[in-house]
Amino acid sequence: MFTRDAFVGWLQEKKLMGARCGKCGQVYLPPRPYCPSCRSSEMEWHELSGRGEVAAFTAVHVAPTFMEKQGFGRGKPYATAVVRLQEGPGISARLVGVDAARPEEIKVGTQVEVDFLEVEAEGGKQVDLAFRPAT
Amino acid sequence: MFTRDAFVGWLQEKKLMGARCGKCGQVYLPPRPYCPSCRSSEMEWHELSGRGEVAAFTAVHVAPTFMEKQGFGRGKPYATAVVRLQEGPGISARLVGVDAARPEEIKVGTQVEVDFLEVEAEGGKQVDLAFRPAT
Amino acid sequence: MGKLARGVAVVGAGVSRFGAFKEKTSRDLFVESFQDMVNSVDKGFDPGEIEALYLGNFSSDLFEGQGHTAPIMAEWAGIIPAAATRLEDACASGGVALRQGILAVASGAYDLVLVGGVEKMNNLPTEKVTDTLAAASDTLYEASAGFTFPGLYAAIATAYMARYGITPEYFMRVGIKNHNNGKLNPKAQFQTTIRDLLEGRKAKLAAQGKPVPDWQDELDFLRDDSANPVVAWPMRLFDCSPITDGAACLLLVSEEMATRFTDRPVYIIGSGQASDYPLHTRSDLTSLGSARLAARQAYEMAGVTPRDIKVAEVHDCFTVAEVVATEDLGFFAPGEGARAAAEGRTARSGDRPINTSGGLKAKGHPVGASGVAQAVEVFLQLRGEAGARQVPGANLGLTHNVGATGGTCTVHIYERR
Amino acid sequence: MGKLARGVAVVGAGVSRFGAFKEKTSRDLFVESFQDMVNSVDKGFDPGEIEALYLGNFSSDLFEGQGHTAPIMAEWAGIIPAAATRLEDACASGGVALRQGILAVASGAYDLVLVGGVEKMNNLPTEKVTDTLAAASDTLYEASAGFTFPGLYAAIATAYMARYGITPEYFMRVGIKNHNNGKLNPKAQFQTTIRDLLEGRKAKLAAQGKPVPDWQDELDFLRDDSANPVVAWPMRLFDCSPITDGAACLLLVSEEMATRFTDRPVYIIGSGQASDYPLHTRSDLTSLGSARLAARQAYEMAGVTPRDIKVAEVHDCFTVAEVVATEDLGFFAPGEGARAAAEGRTARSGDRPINTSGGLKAKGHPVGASGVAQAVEVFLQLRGEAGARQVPGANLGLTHNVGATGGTCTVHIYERR
Ligand SMILES: [Zn+2]
Ligand SMILES: [Zn+2]
Repeated sequence: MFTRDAFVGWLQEKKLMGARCGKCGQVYLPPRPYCPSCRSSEMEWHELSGRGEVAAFTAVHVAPTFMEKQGFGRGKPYATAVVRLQEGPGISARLVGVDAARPEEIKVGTQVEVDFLEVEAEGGKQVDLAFRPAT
Repeated sequence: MFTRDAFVGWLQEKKLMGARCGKCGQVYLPPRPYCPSCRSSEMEWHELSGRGEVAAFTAVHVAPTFMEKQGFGRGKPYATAVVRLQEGPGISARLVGVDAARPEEIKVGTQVEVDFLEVEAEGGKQVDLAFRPAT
Repeated sequence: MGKLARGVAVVGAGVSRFGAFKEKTSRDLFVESFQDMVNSVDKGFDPGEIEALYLGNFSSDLFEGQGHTAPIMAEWAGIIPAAATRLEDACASGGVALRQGILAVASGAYDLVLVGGVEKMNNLPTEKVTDTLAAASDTLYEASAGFTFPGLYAAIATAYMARYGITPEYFMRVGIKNHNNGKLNPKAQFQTTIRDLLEGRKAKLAAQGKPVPDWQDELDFLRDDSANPVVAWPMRLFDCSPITDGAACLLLVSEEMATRFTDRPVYIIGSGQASDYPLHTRSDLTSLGSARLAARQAYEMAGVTPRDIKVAEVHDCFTVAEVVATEDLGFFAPGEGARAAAEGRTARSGDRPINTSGGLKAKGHPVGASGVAQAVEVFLQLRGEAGARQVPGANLGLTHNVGATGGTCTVHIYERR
Repeated sequence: MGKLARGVAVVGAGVSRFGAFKEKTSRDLFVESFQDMVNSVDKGFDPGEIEALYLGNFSSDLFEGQGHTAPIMAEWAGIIPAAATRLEDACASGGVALRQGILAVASGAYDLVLVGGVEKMNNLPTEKVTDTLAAASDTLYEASAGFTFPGLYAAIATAYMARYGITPEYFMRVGIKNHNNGKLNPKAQFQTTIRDLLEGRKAKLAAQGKPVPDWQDELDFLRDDSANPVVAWPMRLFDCSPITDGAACLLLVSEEMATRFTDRPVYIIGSGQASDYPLHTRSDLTSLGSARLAARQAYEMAGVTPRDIKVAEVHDCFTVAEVVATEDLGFFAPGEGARAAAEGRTARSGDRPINTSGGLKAKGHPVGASGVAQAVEVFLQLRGEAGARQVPGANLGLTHNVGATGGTCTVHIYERR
């Protein structure tokens, strides 16, 4: 099943997995059960390189409740980004290894690589998807 | 302002207040700011007799969260009813002074009178609207 | 209600499996019904040609914390940039989505419209579902009085019982009948009869060495508080539709292009919609005014009468609702609906088959999808594709979809020519 | 997109006061706008003749715990049993309600339709509003990454700044302009200019004997973190529309009966709607694909070009959104919108007046009502009734209403003949 739960399950194993259409080869991230290109549902899991670039980003100062619980908010911003992967598809994810308090210094186009962020969430420890400037 | 807040405010003073159209005389319960009969908004407050009859009722065993907090639910049902007032309009309200565990004995058509129920709610004590069999 | 500028036909219909699916989200359910619909189109078509999605959904907001659901469903079905619009009228969300799809095609704006419905209800615990469904009532003046959603229909039942002198057993028979139908529907949430459940319970207790109740028939079972607990008297567990995850899809096209898709289109010849007050502001609690008016609009548009209808899917969110529906639709006189059900007239083999799909009671009731799923059943029946539950010679069908206690009602009439 | 079967006109329009009103519920706000609409109908009419209500509302579910809002609004306005349907596409809910009202009249089903929009947002504390608005994004894949709603538009701003080499000050100028307009709108939430706010803040600090900042102009004030804190960089407080309670109503009739209501009807000559993916699945983040497509549909239906439009209300939920909108609508070339705003071309006195009402920024943004309220402003402008903010000779107007980050967009074009 190419569901959100399955995608999050892979993340816990520190794998960035998309879905690849077995019929036409199109790669989807987030994964999805049905290929809009060729109308097939013969999907298979496909691990992504995790390398890409920042297409857009922000530094959030007024945070949602779940990020406030992680200690972020007014006075302690965090960065999050739209990342375009080398394989084509894009994804929204946290952007780490940058100074969210100095957003002027973060650049669109920055090359990034995947990072798996261990955070304390309501249900205990979990791994969230993130990217950091490529080394 | 003929709002829910104002209606609840009157209830706290143990008054059942509807809105009466100053132009055509129609009485509305719940109160409303605008008369659909004559398209006027010249409303005034109008106290109702509180006497009426049970048009329909139920005994609730699977209770909403706020009633569970008052101790009701499986094993301790409560009755609630649609009451038609002598003045014409109807209202939904708790039905007390009846045995909710023996709903077969509660009759549609029972004459009732208003009762103001003091309950413990989240924000502290409050008065809820209820009716009981008329004496 | 004026005459529509052009006719509309259904050329495809699909439904997901109904049930409780922990791992599936709305979008997964929707795709499942979408694929089923695509596969149903006899001559095939390119889904990329779909111009608009009208999506019925009651409250993905409260059930899944997700608003703006329509473009997400459009994305998952692969029909971006088609206009995607969510419609909400509580449990009639599917019916109003269908109606808007019809009007959109009739207006000339679109030739090819997807009507969908989806609800994912099993993320929340039952208590929260009770609270969420109560949001379909007037929360300021009904829910605040302790009325739950089953409680409101229970109140209708007490008014009906008092007026027509009947007992709760009449309602129970509706549940028995709908479970009998649900057993024959491979997409239904409950594919078991009440008799099956009774026998199964007996066998289980015997195997555990416990005392076995002396249930002689289904009514014995349903009258037993332990087997069939009261939810809101006189509505018990088996009077209530379940909490269901599910989705449904219909493909609507303008009448003149219908045969491009199939040689067996189902034409929508009548449509009606009306609204009503909360219960406490109505003069009659034994009938839904919105249903009577929507039915009149639909019959007038279709130029048919209640006796012409061969199969009907009506809104049995609670058993009493089906009884009232069969009267509001003119199938039976006021007060006769309960007796007609008890006499088996609404069974598959009766003169007036109602809810051959199992209805909301046995098929399941994913609220925003139900109005669309009803149309899927009628589509199958009119095309002779309803399998073991097929009603022979069904050429004219009807769907009746109610929001809350009739705050909204839509009625649609379908014809196979 | 086909041709509509018949034409549609707006013959009445009304709006409630926008702001934060603790004691008012959705129904109170709706009635206020309904009465304003009724009073606007030059020749009068019987509201009981209204056949249907199409209601835009984003999430009364989450904001007030109330679903099935449409029949409640119909009840409070006194138009039961008219069919009452809620439409939801996040912040484009009002725009899609308008579009469905148009299609319903065009279909022939109705002659007289009420289009409404309402949102009551100030029941919840600000944190909860942030969470609730995030429900309009893809909660599984956008909100979960820490994107708030301002954050998503901030991301669009960074892409735009990088591509076209501009600074956040360009966006600030949009806010200054919209506050200048809002000052002239007696229904607006903020009837103050940024200059007023700046002077007021200075005077207050001086009166308190505190150090007075050396703000030379509005940009100095807006660049100051203490006066204008960052919400999601580069979007600051004065780049964001506020949390607003409000409602709006339009009365639509078939073109042929328009003069029964007024000698000055406003005709709807173009309508478009499209959907799009979440940001991360788009190839271009500096333009909204749904807006470009909806605009093309509307221009084609209307047979006009961008340069013909005299006044436009565009969706400035954030200042960057207005810049992008003016490009997507073809008013300015890609990358030129920011400069055009800075040069004053979109001011009331400019060659391309945008958001004369104050826009969502200053008039306020009760999300489900905004798309309808935009049409109310254009109605007033085209009839020469916009008072101090009137644009002389406005005979052709446009509204552009976006859901979330363009998951949905509707565009409408209006003409005074
Ligand atoms: Zn493929
Ligand atoms: Zn009056």
